[in-house]
Amino acid sequence: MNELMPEHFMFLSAALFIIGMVGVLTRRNVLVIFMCVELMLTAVNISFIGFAWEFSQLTGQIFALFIIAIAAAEAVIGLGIIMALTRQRDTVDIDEVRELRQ
Amino acid sequence: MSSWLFLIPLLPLAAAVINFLFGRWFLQHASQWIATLAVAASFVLSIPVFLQIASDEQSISQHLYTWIPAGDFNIPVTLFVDQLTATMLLVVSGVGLLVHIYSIGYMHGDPGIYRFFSYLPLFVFSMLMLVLADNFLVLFVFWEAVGLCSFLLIGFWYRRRSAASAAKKAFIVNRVGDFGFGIGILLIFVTYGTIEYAGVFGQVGDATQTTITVIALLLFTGAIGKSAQLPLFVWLPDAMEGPTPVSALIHAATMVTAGIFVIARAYPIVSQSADAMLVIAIIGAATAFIAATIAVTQYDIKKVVAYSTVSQLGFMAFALGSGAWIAAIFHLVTHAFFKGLLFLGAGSVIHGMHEEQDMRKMGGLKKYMPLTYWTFLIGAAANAGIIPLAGFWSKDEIILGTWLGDQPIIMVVAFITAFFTSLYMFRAVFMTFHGEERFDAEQVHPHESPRVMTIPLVVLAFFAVTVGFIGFPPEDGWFHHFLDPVFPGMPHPDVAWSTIVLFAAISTVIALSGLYIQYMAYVKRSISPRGISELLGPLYKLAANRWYLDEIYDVLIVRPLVAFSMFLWRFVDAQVIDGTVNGVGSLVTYTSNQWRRAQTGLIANYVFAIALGAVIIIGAFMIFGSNLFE
Amino acid sequence: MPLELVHPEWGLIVPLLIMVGTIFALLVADLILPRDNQGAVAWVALAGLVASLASLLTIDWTAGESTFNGMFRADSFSLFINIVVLVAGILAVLISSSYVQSLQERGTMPMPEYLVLVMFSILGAMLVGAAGDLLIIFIGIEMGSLAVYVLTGFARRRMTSIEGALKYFLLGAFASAILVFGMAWIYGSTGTTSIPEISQQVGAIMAGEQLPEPALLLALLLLAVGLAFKIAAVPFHMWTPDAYQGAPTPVSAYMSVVPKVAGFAALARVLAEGLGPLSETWLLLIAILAIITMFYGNVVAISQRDVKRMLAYSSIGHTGYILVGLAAFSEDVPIEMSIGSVLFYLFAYTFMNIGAFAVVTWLQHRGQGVDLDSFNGLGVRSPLTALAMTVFMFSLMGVPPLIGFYAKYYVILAAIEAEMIWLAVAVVLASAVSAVFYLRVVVAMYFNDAEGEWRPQTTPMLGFGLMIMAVGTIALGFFSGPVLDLAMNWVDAFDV
Amino acid sequence: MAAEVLVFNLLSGIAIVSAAAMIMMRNPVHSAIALVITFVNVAAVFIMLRAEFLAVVQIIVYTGAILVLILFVLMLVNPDELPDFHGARPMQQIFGFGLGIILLAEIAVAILTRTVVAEPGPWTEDGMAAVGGNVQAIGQVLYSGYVLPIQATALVLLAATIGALFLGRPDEDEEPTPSRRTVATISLAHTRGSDQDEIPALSSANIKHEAGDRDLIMARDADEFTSTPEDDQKGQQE
Repeated sequence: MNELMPEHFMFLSAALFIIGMVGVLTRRNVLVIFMCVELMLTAVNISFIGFAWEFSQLTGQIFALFIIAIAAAEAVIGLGIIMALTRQRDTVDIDEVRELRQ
Repeated sequence: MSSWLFLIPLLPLAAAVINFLFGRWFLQHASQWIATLAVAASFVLSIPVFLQIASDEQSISQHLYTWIPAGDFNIPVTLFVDQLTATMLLVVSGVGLLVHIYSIGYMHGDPGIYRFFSYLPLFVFSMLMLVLADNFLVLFVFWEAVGLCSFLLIGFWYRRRSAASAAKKAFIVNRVGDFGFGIGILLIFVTYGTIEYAGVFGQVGDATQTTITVIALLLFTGAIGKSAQLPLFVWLPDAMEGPTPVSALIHAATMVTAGIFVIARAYPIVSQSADAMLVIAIIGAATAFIAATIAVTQYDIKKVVAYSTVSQLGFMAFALGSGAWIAAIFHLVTHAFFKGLLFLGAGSVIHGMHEEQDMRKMGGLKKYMPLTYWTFLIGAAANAGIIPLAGFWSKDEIILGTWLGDQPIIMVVAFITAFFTSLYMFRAVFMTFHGEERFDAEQVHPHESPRVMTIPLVVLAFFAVTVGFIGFPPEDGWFHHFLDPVFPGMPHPDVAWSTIVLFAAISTVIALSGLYIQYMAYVKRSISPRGISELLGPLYKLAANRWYLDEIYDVLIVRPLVAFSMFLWRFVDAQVIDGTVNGVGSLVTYTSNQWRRAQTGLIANYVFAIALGAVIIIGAFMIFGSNLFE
Repeated sequence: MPLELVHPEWGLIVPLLIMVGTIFALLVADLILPRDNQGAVAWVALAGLVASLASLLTIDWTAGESTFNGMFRADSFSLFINIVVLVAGILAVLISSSYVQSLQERGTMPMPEYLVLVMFSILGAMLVGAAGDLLIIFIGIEMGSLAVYVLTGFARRRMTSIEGALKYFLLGAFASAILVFGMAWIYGSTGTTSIPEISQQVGAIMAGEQLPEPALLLALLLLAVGLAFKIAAVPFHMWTPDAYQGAPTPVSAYMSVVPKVAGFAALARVLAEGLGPLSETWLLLIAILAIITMFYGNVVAISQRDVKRMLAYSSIGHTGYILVGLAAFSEDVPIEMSIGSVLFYLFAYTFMNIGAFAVVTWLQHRGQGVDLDSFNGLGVRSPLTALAMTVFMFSLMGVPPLIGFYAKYYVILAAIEAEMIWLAVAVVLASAVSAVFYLRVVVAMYFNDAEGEWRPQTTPMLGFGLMIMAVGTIALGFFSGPVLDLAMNWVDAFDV
Repeated sequence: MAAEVLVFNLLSGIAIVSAAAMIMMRNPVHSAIALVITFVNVAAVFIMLRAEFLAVVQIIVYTGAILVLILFVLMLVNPDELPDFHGARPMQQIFGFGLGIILLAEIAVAILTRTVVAEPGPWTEDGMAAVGGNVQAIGQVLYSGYVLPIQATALVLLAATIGALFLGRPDEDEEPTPSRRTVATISLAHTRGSDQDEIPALSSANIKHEAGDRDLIMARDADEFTSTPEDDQKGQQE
């Protein structure tokens, strides 16, 4: 492969998305899980920007811009919830948060 | 004209909703004016409708909306007015209006007044929709709705245990009839593939004779419940636990006549089955006779009027069964006025006597409440069939109808019943208003009711006198020609004037003899009622105990039902149901408990479920649903 | 390329502008009103919602106009979604104001913030309903979700509330990532994010093809998974019971409706409109999800004693029923039957489900808990409330002539029309199962003796809201025709 | 050009490795640092893909704001007591990695069989240069075609701010008692309700005392009406 192909960034995106997903599946620290979700969103951004590059469009770039903005909002809410959690109970281990079940 | 037809039922509904929503906090007593004005507007709007029908002889209808639009089962809600409906519109909204006005006085100071004035227009709305319906399903819905309103109003004073149980009794007994009615409508749909009047009546002959008979009888089952015929009339006297205006409007003038209305409405079906008509005639006659005999023995003034209502409904029923269709509707109209009058008069007496209902504790009230006395006397005379009041014309015509319908036995029963009618009616009048004062004059100070209550009495009394003339001369009056298009193909036998006069004479003699006997008994005191009752012995006891109907029901129906339910509970529930539960039921419960375990409370597992679901779905669809392996 | 200034038709977004205005009014009210007396803000919110609802009348929805470069579409579909979410919002404010206020008195729940978040989530759902672009769907869903995450944890001193919020948030963020990954793949496959253009492109790709290529399929499925999470379809439902149980009860009522409406609106916009040419593929997926969802939800609800949790599972079951309407989407079925039945169901569901939760709230105000025993003897203690709950339960069960019956009826009709008899049968069977736990509540109210402490309280707004919902559940059953007509009109907007 | 591919592979290689490191690290602070490395590399990839503006945004927003925020919270949460998160659930890790590999395979299939249908837009290298570069191009498109999303996103950020302010605000009547942190609300939501007896009974005197002369609403279980920390403390003290 002599040129930069769309497959390149698609695989990068897929890899980062999967890594993020696996992180969400395996980690127990709520903050790390949160970081993994951010990683997944970044992977999505790579896809969008890559597709935009491939099509010579800007639509994908702008979509990615909005994803970053929304991710920031999500981060603020998420950290707020985590703060409230630690205020109630001194833990960030999601396995300890299981009063509601069955 | 037809464009604002919908306002007639809508206004009372709006009043009901407004009073229900805002009555408690904002309106209180103002609710009575909203309700009364709405019903008055309905009445005023009904007049031009009636006039148009009378002049054009064309039925009018207004399509409102499609209730159930999807599929083959397309049910429109359409208002439909023909001569029969127009008559009922006037009766319902007219008597309804008077009862509303009367209630303003009667319910004065009741803390639940906003409830009363939201139920009452709701009833008027339901009743109007019932008569305006153009298909059996809408009819059935509002048939149930009037039953519900009746339930709410009988139990209006729900803290009174007797009121609550009377309401329950009315509701349950009516369910029995409604069950048959519902099946009848289902059968109509199955047989004719439609439930719209026009569609059904146009193809009545397509069904077999047996089917027609069964449909007619099932429809009559509903009427038995709602119009208090034998053997289901036991609920109506108990229903007197409700406020008196309710008894006047619902349990005398309008709702109880719904059964009669439905049979008349289903004329094209019912008239095709001689068997069904015979059954209707027999049940009607039996009801009329039995209720009249019971009425003679009652002491509660409202109960007397209530049994009288049952008896008069019986008159209407056997008139229908004998083929005197127009006479039945005629009697329905006149009865609405004089029976409404009697109930309101009784209510006025009760009001003036401080909630006393026992006639043995009354007497001599004539001088305390003259207006009530005179109007009540007119109502009683009309009910007893004294010439020339309204009841005379309609009742005479019914009896004549049984003769013309070739039902001589029923005619004889009718004459006897008419005698009893006169007996109980004048007994009530004399016991209440004449003779010595049997109440404790120091405790009770009888007084005339306020004007807002007496004015409706006067208006009703006026109609009780005059309304009979719309059916004069008999068999050939204005009313007969008006209603004729509703009953196409009905025979019009020529009646000689001599026959008419003969029947009128017999009726008058019977009515006057009842009057004379009671006059001698309670005013002149030359006959001892006690002596007569002792003379009759067991017969009197039979009537006084209401023919032991409640007891018979207890033995025949209630106890077996209880036993049966015990059986169900002991055997079926414990053995069969539990057995099934141990089978299917516990399987579901077991599954439920197993599946529930999936909800571990661990976020990790939840994420895992999402990821696994996504992976499986994507994998399966990629293998089976994509062009990958094509 | 010169900069082109856009002159959008502001008239079309007046209902949304009113909502934004209400939000700012609430924030200002928060500043000027004293901390301990903020009951008036509920009226501000109600006024804003009613004004927004009224302003719907100013727009000609049948014209199907769009503005903001086709991103915002004022068609009948968005009208219907607007009506549903605004009505749900009004009901939510009615049932929650006294609840939030009584907690505010203890300094834990600020009323203005609560209402602002409710407004935001309604605004998000309205955006989704009117979306003409995947970007708007994404932003709208996120706006709604973020607000509801916070509302779930609004009782932040109670661990279960925070736990519910945390679970909802973490899973929701995860699902959002999947959803937006799906959007990226749609963009990658079609080169556009505008929904009508997606429809054209997919139509062009699928022309003459039997089955889609894996990339398009991946896009479709990722998107479906992301949205299935939002509407709580099994197996993406697992946040639902925990979040509903943990959230303050009025919030449970609210979040059982508005985010779900937004999710279904997005599903209809994306799947039926954008990916309509792929319907052969996704119909099967939706049908399978529908069956699993309705049975799982209704069966598991049987073994619940906590009424909020039971209602959560019941709402999962209802998601299944609604999906049946979506699964009936095909060329042979008139679109007003399939998607129309979905819309009608959402409307019906709004009344009966918020109503059921409202009764739980009503009980909590009177010192009762949220388990089944709290309903014991309610028929004696408060006959009207018991009657209302009975109406809601029977309606959720699908008993005629209540609105819930018609909702199921139209869904079943759509399934039969689509020749998916098995789906129709499944709906009937699942309803039969559901009768067990709905009736259990009714039995508890009328046949069990009252127990426990009973504190009389006056909650006029809640009572008023309850009455509206009970009357609506009954009356709309009788007037289901006009509502269905409205729901069916949406098809004018869709160029499928 | 091979050099371009080489640079891309290098950048993405570092990004993937550090991302993998992020989910493997024991210490969450190390994870966060690994994530920073990934994000910086991804930003570099963005530049290669003609998205200079987004590269800068990526650095500023993600690396600058969000991650610093996360680290900040991480520090707040008692960093000494961070529990050992690894090795507790081997099954989950196995299944997690398994699922990841399968999904990767599925996406790989999609990537490799993908056919392009989209029509090329005007924003090639030359097209962007014509308007002055990537930032200008984005500005033009954003402010002509994306007015509604901008406004809506502003509202989302406002909603998030309000929500976070509410969640993060200390309680008004809160006293910083050290013991409060360890108070755990009893789970009141078990399906069978079997743990009802464990709930500290709230006598009416207790309530009066707490609520002053105001009528207090109480719920028996699972709601904020009962289970504030104060209530629980009282229950335990008695």
